[in-house]
Amino acid sequence: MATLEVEALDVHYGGVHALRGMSLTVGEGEIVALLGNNGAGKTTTLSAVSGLVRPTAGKIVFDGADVTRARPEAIVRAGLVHVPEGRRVFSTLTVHENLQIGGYLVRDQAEIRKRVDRVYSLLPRLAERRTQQGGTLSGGEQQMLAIGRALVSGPRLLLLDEPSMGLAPLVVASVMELVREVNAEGVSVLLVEQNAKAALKIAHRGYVIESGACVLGGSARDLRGDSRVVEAYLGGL
Amino acid sequence: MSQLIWNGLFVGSFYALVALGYSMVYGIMKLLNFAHGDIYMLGAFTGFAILGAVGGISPGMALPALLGVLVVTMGVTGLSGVLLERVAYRPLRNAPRLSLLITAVGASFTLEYGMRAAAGADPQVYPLRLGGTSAEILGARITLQQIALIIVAVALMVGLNLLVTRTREGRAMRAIALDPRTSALMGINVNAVISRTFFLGSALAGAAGVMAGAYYGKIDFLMGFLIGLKAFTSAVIGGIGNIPGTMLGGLLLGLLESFGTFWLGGEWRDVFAFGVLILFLSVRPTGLLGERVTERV
Amino acid sequence: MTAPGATRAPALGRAASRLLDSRWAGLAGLVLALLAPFVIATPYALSVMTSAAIFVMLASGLNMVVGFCGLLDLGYVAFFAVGAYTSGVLSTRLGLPLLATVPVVIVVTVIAGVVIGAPTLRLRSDYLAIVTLGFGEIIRITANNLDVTGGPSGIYGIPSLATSPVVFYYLTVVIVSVAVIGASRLGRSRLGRAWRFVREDEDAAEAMGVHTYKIKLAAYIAGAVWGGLAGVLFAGQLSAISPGSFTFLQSALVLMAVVLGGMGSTPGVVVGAIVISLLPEVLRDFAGYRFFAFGVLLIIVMLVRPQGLWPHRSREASS
Amino acid sequence: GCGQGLLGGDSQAGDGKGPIVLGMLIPQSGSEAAIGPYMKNAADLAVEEINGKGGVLGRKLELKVADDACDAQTAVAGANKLVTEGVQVSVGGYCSGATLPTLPIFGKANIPMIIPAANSQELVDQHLKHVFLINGTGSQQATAAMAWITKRGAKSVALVHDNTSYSKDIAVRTQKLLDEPGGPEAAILEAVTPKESDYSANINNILAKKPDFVYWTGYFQEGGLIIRQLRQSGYKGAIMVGDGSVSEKLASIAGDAGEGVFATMTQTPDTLQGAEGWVASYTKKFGSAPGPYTNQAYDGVRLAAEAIKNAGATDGAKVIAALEGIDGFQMFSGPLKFTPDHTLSAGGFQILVVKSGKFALQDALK
Amino acid sequence: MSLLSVEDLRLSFGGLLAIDGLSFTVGEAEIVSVIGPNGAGKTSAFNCVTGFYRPTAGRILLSGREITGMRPSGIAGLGVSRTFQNLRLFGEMSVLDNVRAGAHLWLRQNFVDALLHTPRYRRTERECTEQAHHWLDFVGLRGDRFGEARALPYGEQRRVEIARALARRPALLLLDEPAAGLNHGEKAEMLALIRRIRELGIATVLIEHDMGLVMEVSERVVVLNFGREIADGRPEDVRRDPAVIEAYLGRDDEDDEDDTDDTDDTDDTDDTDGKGGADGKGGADDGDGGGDGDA
Ligand SMILES: Nc1ncnc2c1ncn2[C@@H]1O[C@H](COP(=O)(O)OP(=O)(O)OP(=O)(O)O)[C@@H](O)[C@H]1O
Ligand SMILES: Nc1ncnc2c1ncn2[C@@H]1O[C@H](COP(=O)(O)OP(=O)(O)OP(=O)(O)O)[C@@H](O)[C@H]1O
Ligand SMILES: CC(C)C[C@H](N)C(=O)O
Ligand SMILES: [Mg+2]
Ligand SMILES: [Mg+2]
Repeated sequence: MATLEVEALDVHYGGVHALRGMSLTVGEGEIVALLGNNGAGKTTTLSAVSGLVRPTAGKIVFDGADVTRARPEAIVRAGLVHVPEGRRVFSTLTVHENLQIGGYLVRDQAEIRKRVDRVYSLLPRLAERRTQQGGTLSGGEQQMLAIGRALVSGPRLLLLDEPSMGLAPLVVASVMELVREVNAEGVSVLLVEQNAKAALKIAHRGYVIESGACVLGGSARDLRGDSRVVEAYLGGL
Repeated sequence: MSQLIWNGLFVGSFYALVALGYSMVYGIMKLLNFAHGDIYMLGAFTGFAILGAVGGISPGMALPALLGVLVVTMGVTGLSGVLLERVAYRPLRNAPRLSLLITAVGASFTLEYGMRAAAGADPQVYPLRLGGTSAEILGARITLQQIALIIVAVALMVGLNLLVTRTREGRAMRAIALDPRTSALMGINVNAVISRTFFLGSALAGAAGVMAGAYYGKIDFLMGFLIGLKAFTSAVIGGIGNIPGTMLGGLLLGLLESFGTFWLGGEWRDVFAFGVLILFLSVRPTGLLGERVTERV
Repeated sequence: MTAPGATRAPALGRAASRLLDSRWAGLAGLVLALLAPFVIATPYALSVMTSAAIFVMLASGLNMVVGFCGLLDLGYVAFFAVGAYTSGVLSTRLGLPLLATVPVVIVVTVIAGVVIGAPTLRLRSDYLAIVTLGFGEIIRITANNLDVTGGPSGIYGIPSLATSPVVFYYLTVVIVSVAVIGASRLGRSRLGRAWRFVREDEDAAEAMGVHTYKIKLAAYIAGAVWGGLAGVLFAGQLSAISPGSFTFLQSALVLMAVVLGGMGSTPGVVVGAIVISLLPEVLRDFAGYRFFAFGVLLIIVMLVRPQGLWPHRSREASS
Repeated sequence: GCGQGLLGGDSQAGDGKGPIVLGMLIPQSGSEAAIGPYMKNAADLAVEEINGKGGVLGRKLELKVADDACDAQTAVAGANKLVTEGVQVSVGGYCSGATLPTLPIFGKANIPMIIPAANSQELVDQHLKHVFLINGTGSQQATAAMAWITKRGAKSVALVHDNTSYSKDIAVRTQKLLDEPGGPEAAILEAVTPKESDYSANINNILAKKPDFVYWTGYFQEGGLIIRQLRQSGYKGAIMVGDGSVSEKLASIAGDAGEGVFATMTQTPDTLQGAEGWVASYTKKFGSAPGPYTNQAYDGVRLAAEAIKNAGATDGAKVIAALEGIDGFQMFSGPLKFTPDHTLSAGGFQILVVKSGKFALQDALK
Repeated sequence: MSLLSVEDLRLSFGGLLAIDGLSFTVGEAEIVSVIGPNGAGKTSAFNCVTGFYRPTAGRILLSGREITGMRPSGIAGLGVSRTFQNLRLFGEMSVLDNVRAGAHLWLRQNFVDALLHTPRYRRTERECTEQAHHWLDFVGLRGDRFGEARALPYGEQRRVEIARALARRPALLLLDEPAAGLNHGEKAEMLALIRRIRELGIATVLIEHDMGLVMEVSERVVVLNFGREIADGRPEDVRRDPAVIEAYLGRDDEDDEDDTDDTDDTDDTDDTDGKGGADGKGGADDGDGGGDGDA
């Protein structure tokens, strides 16, 4: 059964019609990549799924429950966690507090501590910066913090919006590895990436969206071989 | 000298108590809640009404009775604060932040003149007085009531500070202050947290209102205006959104007023207080304990 | 290069927005203001309309500071007071006609702008708010305590600019119109753009070579001069001024006019000022309930139009 | 409406046979809002009584009230509104600061002003033909205060005011009298900020000078608090308040501390023999006892009616002349005759004292 | 004499040494890349050069003139322009106004001109607008120029920021991760753009994590690690430097293959499926926003 089903979603920003009949599914335990040009509607799709923007039409089903009109916090409670575009760390909270906020819905203090420690071991740079204010971190460090924060909340489905943006090549590799590990533990992932190559390497399936709708979908292997994808997103061979 | 300090601290602890609510609300929503002082007024009148309804209270029972009234009043003003936020502020959450200034001033007028319609323009006299036998301590005349009031105030403040800095609720408040959208992505129910913040802040203001009514004895429908202004000032001196800072800010303002009156006379008091405040802020632009925000570029 | 959005806008909408273009709306407003006395010219109406016009001038001055430059000023009335008192003192003590005091008022308000602005403009908005509030109070209390300013009872017997209220009204309308147009022109110029850059993002503005400190000071000075000149008109209208007219509430009302109309929008601010100054008069018959009604209306208006009555449009005309 | 524009005819309302309109500018909102209802009620009472006896010159009286919020700008609008509504005599004015800018407005419209309460010297100093004050002036009150201070044998007097023009005026004038050689000394002139609750800092200043007499010249709200806090701080000497503080509320705010507090005040219904009836009828009609300036407002309306009757017309100049000619008209403050300055020839100030929560006559200062 | 020279720069935050004795130079019309792991101090170095951070020690010279400790606008006045790692556009202003900001320093116009609308005012305003259009054309902006900048998609906003920096007519341009968040085709356009900027005779310093772009466009590469310079040289040399591989690039040869793509097509029109960008009403963003005002 699919963890996430998005059906014929429409989103408007005032007069801008950003999504036009967007549909996709994320299966249980899958990593699904979402590719597309700037302005294609990737961020909007994630925002609609996590309840940040209200769709004007369409349906979003998470774990069999309709969450189309649910509030963001209810969606998080259901286990769907969104790492937003542009990192959005809490600037005057320390790194540690940022991570604790990630565990806001977890009542068990010991459990939060355990998860935070795990993030520190996965992303050791954050451990070094434990008491620094989030806003003073370097761009890449902030990106790590944003991902780490989401992991603390213990998601069942993780939405990642361009997690590799601003990361050094070495770190991109390790973040992708991290995503794979998390996925191996049973977390489904919907991954928006401009670094299509890196994304398709770890994804099971992928979609290409243009002008607010999917124009292509298939297994990662198929997409890697598709000439259109290659030309626009992977670089001509 | 010690009298000056004591007077300043006592007045200052009232400012601080009202300022705490101001600061919390400001901290979380960046809202200059002009109606906050009027919630204080509402508290004073609520206490007045309850005492009036209960009728004669023997002097021996004054303090326990007052504590009871305090609790009920805090509930009433807390809920009023929540209602205020619901009606006048929440719908404007996404509007430019100064838009809230209009509804806040509107709410302030509504509360003030609503109370005028309900209770009249004449000042009212509290049915229950904390009269004063004073003792001389370290050269200052201090009444037992003053000490009791200060203890209540400090206890409320300390509790609040623990709440904000140590608990997840407090973290959520600070997160919302920084970025409500992302806070929602953390599973924080932004509306509920804001409501609770309003409840707490308004309850504190209500408590201060009852305490002022019982101690000073006179209440009127405009009594919240000036103290609202001073609360705002205290909150800023302390470093907005910072609870211990706000406490210190209130006390400092009280002391400034006390010493300003002494050195320059009553008519120049506020010039002195504001003058020092301006000088101080030009040296420390984020207040006493305000966080130095290093914006990254 | 063409802008697809502009070409696709329906013709009707475009015509409407042309019509609402500040120039035409402004002209219409001016004509309305000039014709009003032909409809009603009772002393009451004239005095209320004159006050409203002066209030418009105040609001357009504050709009430069708050709306354009994003500096929250809660003590704007300080400049109003400085202007009114300067002209009041000079005209009563030295027997100068009111008009002759204007150059001095300009000089004094510029100085006041610098004095108040210089030490405070480094502060972030909330702190700036309290400092300006403090300055407003300091000015009022000082006027209340000094002898030259007539202490708490203030100055009376200030000569008017005109013998008849009608003439004074027309004079005010003309001066205020010039001031509003001036503020709006400043707002669209290099300086005005710099104000908006500062409002939007100080760091980015600095990176573009905008000396943010000087630019903010310029906004302050401009606001001070507008406020001061409004003060001269105020002194002329009332003939008596006292510290009671320059309280914090007055500052708050001017700020409300700016926000209610729509920050940074010239027509908005004019409308906002007119609403804020006329509404209490309209509600006069409610007597004791007057401010109750005022408060309720303020809330309702804002809930209906959260961006202000006539908000600023950031879309440029593509010409 | 039509005909009110620049091109319209010069319609002077009220010239005909309709009611004679009196205008009253009083604070109904703002910091002094508490006063408005007292003065309005009193005026209504007077109008009703006069109309009950057939009105004036065969015409009924009508009262128009406008709010001045104790604020100059609101007052100017209000005054203009009254002028526009065809008011023939103004019987309002409580706050001097708000009344001051309205003088030229009524003046230009040729409307006589009988000012029942506002009494700052600036109102007098302009020597305006149309302005009449029926409250005692600041200097008269200061003289009365001085007389009582001397009579009490006080040595060192603290003068406390709220930095408004009225209050400061009395305090400063009293200080001048005290500064004359011999007799009691002015220990301190202390200003407080109105509308606050805690005056301990000011009281600290006062007590440091060890006065044996404190004179508060502001209003009753602060007065009550100051008295209470003075006593709480251990002050044992005499306390006196000015006319702005004469209200039973003062005593109830001050509580026990209020007993024995003196006041300088023009005669009030409570201290006048035979006025009980008036107090009773006021209380019956409005459900509460008269308060500050209730009787002055009442007398203001009666005086206006008297002047119009004497003038035989409502024309401004004639009414002014009639007012100047008034001699011996009975008011609460005594028989009336204006000085050339258009003030009361004698302030009529007496010394009252608080006895079981009420103001009673202590000394008529005759 | 080099255009920019940084001498023994140090910067610390409390105990943390963000920059630890950094020296490098940039010559006229040169393209220099600064690379290094996250948190190496690249952005901090930019902030020092542009006056946003005050260095703890060291000197910064622009054409031989010391600029250490000057305020940012002063340094901008000497011909230095920059973009920001986290976009810093004037979000609620039109795209054109954003670019006009770059013209602030050379626009000769005073408040009298503005009040009276003198001929000089009209002339300078027209010139300013023309320039703004010119630079938007130059960076190849496709989206709506008359609407709010924040309604543009991310990649377009990047272009606007560059156009704004260019409108300043700088001698030295600092770009902080201009290709972040761009997909492959868009990166190719960015590459072409940087080359065209160099043709204008503007020296460019580039912070970038995309090695393909860096290797392709740079004349020289400076590598930082922990605030210290660990390499400085020609791209081909730097990429083979073991220290650089160790600290930054890693040994993943698969990535290499990806990064060596030869995107020599300098024309910027190969990506025609790119959107026309946000059109329609500019300011109609009432869905979110909220958190304005920092502090
Ligand atoms: N707040 C907004 N107001 C108006 N239009 C918006 C807003 N946010 C997004 N849009 C528009 O909606 C469309 C889709 O934007 P979205 O951010 O979802 O794209 P994206 O695929 O995430 O692009 P990128 O790769 O640049 O992040 C774009 O045309 C964009 O301009
Ligand atoms: N204001 C500050 N306060 C404290 N530490 C800071 C501050 N600014 C930067 N730092 C620290 O200095 C180090 C260098 O940061 P900088 O932003 O220069 O890194 P960077 O090289 O640009 O990294 P990235 O590639 O991730 O953007 C980081 O570890 C960062 O946490
Ligand atoms: C006691 C009051 C009648 C004095 C009055 N408020 C005045 O300002 O003159
Ligand atoms: Mg996106
Ligand atoms: Mg960086």
